[in-house]
Amino acid sequence: MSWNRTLFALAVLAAVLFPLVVRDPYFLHAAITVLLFAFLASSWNIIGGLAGQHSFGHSVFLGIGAYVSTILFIYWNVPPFLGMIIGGIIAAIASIGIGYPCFKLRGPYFALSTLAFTEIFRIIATTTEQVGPVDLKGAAGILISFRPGNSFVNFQFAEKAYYYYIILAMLILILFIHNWIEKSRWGLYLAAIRDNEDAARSIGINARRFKILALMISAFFGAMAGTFYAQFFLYIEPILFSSALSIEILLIAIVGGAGTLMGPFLGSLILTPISELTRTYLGGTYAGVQLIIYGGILVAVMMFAPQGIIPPLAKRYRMLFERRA
Amino acid sequence: MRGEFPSKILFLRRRKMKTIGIILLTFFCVFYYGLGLTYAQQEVKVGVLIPLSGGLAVIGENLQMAHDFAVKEINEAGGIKSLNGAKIKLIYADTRGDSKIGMSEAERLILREGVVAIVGAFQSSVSYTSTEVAEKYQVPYLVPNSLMDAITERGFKYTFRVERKGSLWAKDQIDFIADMGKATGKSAKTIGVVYENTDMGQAIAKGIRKWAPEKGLTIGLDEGYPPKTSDMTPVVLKMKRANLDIVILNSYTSDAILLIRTIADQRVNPVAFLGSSSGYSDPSFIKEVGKLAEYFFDLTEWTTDLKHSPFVQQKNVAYKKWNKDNRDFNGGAAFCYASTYILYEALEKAASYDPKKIRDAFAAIKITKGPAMMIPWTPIEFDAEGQAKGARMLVVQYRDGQRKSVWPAEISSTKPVWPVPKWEERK
Amino acid sequence: MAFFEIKDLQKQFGGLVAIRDLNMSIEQGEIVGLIGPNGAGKTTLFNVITGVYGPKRGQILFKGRNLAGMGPDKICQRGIARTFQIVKPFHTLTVLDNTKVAAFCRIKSHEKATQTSIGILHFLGLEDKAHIPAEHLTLAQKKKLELARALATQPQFLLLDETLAGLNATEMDSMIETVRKIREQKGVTILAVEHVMRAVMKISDRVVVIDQGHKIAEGPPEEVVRNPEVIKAYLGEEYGRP
Amino acid sequence: MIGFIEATISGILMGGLYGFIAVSLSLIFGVAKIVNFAHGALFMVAMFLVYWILVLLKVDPYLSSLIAAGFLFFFGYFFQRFFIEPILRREKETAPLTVILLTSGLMMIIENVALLLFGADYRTVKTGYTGKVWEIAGLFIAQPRMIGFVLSLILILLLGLYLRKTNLGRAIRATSQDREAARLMGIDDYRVYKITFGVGGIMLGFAAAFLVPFYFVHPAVGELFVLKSFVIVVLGGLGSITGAFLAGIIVGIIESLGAQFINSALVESLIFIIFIGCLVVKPTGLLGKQRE
Repeated sequence: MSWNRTLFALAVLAAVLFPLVVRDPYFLHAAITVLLFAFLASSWNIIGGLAGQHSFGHSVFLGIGAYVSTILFIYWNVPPFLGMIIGGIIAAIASIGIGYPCFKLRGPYFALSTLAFTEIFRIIATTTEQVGPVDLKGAAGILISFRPGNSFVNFQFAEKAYYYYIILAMLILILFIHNWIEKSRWGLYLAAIRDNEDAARSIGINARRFKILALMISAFFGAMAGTFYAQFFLYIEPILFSSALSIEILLIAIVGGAGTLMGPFLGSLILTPISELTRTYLGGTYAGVQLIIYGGILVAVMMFAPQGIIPPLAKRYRMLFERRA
Repeated sequence: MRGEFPSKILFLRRRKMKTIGIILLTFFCVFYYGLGLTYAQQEVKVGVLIPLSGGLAVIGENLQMAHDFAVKEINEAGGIKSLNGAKIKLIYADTRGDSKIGMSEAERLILREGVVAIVGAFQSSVSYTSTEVAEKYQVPYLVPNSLMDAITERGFKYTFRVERKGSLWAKDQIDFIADMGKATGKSAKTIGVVYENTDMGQAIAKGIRKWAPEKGLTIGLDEGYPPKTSDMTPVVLKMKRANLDIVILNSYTSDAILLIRTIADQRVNPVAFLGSSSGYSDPSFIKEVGKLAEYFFDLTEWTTDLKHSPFVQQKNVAYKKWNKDNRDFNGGAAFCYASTYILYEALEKAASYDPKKIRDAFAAIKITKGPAMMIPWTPIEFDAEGQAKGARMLVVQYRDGQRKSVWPAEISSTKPVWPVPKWEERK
Repeated sequence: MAFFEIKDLQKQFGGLVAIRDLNMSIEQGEIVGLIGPNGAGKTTLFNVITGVYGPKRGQILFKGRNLAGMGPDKICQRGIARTFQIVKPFHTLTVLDNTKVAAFCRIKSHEKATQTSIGILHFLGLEDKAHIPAEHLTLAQKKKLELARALATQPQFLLLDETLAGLNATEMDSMIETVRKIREQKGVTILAVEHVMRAVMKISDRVVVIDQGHKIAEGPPEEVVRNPEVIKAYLGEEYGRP
Repeated sequence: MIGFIEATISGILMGGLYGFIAVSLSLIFGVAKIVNFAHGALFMVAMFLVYWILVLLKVDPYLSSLIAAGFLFFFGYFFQRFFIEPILRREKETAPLTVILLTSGLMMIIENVALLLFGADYRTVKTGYTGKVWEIAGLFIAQPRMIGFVLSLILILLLGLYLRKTNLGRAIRATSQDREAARLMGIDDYRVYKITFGVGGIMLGFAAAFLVPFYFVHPAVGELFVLKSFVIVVLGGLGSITGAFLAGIIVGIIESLGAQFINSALVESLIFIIFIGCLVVKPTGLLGKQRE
């Protein structure tokens, strides 16, 4: 146990030191993207991994978070950190509305229904240009004008290091929450539901309630990521709701190892740079090559390590990675 | 801080500095000649953001060719004189048509590649965001063809746009319709706007809603259809039922092809169809729909048969000879070509690798001659917002598969056919 | 008032009637065997009793309370537990956790739940398997785990769905032994669907025979097997396997 | 009124083709419980095949549809054999997600390989009947659409017959209803899956050929139909051929009328809303049978 703790501590330490060692903003930018997607995948992991409900609709929460905090910030100068919480709460409420019908369904039906939800949100975001005083700008998307300097009130920083540490903190937070849930009583409930819902209900577990609870938490953090995204890229658009993004998120978690604590992080560490680098070095000349590579990895993992790349590692570092201690 | 140092240390420092200075000076003297040489080979790195993969790859590649052609010409003509003939080197970055990627790529160009200026990024949404990055790092950003008004309405110091603002495109379309009415006596009452529901389409539609009433035109149909629509018949039938005098269309290539074919199938016969560039100016559009495009009007920034400048024909011929699948310039490409020359003029003027100086050169530029004159207005200069003054759009009509300029009359080659013949009457 | 009672129960799937005007009642502490040919509706009946499906009409009275329309979790909390014919362990969880998560049905604290679980595993002779993932168990062990999980919810009424099917002779005998012990030591009332006649005769005080969702006979095992109705229903099906 | 009729007719015509495109998806989904995200990519492959045969060999699409169908049979067969079957064999109860991600990975690969090979140009063909229309009482019906619709209808009836009358067809239906039982009856379920995928491929091949004459060909063309196909499959009921066809027509009509009387941008979402509603209210779809 302690061995794994130290390992974890070392990893965190390395992450904390990274910006001090690597001064190049481009790498820092890449690192932030990696952490952001690790965080997103980790938030998906709570519903998708712990509860085993493979949602294809996570981008909906990302989108809600981004739009809510941004609109609050632009029109009423609400500090994005506050907007982040509000967005999270709204996303959590929305997730009840999504979860209620979708959780009636299982397997492919569940996947497809959540997919349909992302499409609906995307279309609505694209078509609505004006809501009361708020101009959603339709497909054009909303740009948050850049305010110079480093300000936590505006959640805008000239130095990327700030963003880096914020998202790092968020990631560590969600990892602790994941771990706590997993060890808690209802973590065990979720695992039971994941393994066999009928059996779970037959021993008195109210599956629907716990699934929705998990989805709400998942949605809350997904929305937080949305706010971070908005403040980092200073631009949001309906694409945020796209099913493609949902799939990308779930891909990272699955490739890393759904349900495992560090899976999403590892997945992001592998996949995010690949898509970044291949785009940078192949993108121009060989259109689409990066997607071929991406698809290749996906196929390989599904065929040879469908549980993701963590479980094989898990044999060695049990306590840190294992699904259940 | 300095003041706190004991004078002794300060003194030492001073001396140290002096010695270093002397050493440097000698080095400089010794290698001056050598330096001079290396200087001559030096390059001016300029970043180009365009979509090279994804749905817009076709358009992207087309623009890329235009840039390459201009740079080839400039470098063969001895590069930038004011920088001892430094050559322009374009570094392409693929935006995949994604505004997020556009931003990170812009950042990469500036920080990794160390470009002194950026040109791009075709799609408004991408230009909109990547200009933000350039502004942040204070690198001049020249936008040849993106129409979203906001791009030059954010008080940016480093963004310059050659293209006409999107909302004014619609104004030009409306003016054209009104003028044709006067000229032919066949004036239109109700117009319809059918557009792909993306930033560009929505911008055009917004403009039409704004300007149509001023010319006494009523909007009979205002229909945005979703991207990736698999069947255009529903939209076309709606168009047909609204029996409009003028149909204004805005689509990317795939939709444009489907739309025209369906319109022909359904025998929709208004006085005229008027496109809004993009899909309707894409070479593969005319290649694929062929005869169906005949008599189709299209708003465009440019065409090969403009009369205002000799460069138009002569450069297009040269370009056609040069590029592999001997293509003509289309509007987008021509603007990219001209923009490369505007960039060149700015670099000459700035006589420096410093982005800030180059930015000032852009702001002060006033071009009245040279290949930049491909652009159908003079002089080329930018207002305080960085928007090109005097920018305006033209209208072409497809005639025997050629895009013939028909409006404004003074610089156009051809008399328009208005109203266009009914589908039934075409052979 | 009967401990458990079913009153003219009806269940349909689309067109076909799975259970037709079924009536039966069970006294506290009984072990009742429920038999019938394939597709007689035994498992369906279980699923209706445990709330997997709502009945079309009729009542399911448990200690005078009507369970019809309740969800499986509610019914379990009321004190009815079940096993599944096709075993459904939580395969990624250890045997202990499988039992523990069931124990949470009544006990909220981790420690107590663990103790109870270990007790139950011991009772069923699974204690040495406690820390291995359920997916690594043999079928016999999985069947026992089904029992363990059901018992962990501390039921008063236990429904066993073909707990003996697929076991070899020795495994079967030990399982029969276990079922008896459950009644003796824990005072749990049991309704057991069984296919294996021999087993049914051994464990049950009373046997209910259903065919095409309808009760055709009821009574002590040895009488029932001589009942012509039953024989007719079973015609073609050979007696006591294995 | 005339507009209403017009819209309905065009909706039916295009909807029929949507349905026909979805049929193979429905078969595979219904029989093997496989969610095939590469559906659109396979469709694209078939379209390019037809396109090149026409361009290079000057063979009419309706003729080359036979070739496309044959090719897609083997494509589907080996697609199942080499990519999906290993997963089905490995996992006791098939995890839908694994297959979904696998197929979407394959989709990425196929589409972008096509992009490398053929470039991003939009290609169209010119046949004797492209742009030809029949005029009936002031209504214009594009000939290739009508032909496509009729042929699809015929093929669907044939497929129905095949599934009812032939042994293999019966085996397919048996497997789709109860895999275990079918296995007990001595049916090699994996072979059935491969065949099913192949048969699906045949239908897809035909569908592609029927679309080419009035559509465009592009590496990403499949994406226009994938989601819609899933909606149709679920609305129609898993594995229900006629169901898929009807659902296709319904979707077509919704699209067409929706565009007429609401707004085409919102209709898209309307379809998805109906989709979710249907899933929740009657997961078995229009003609799907409820099972225990």
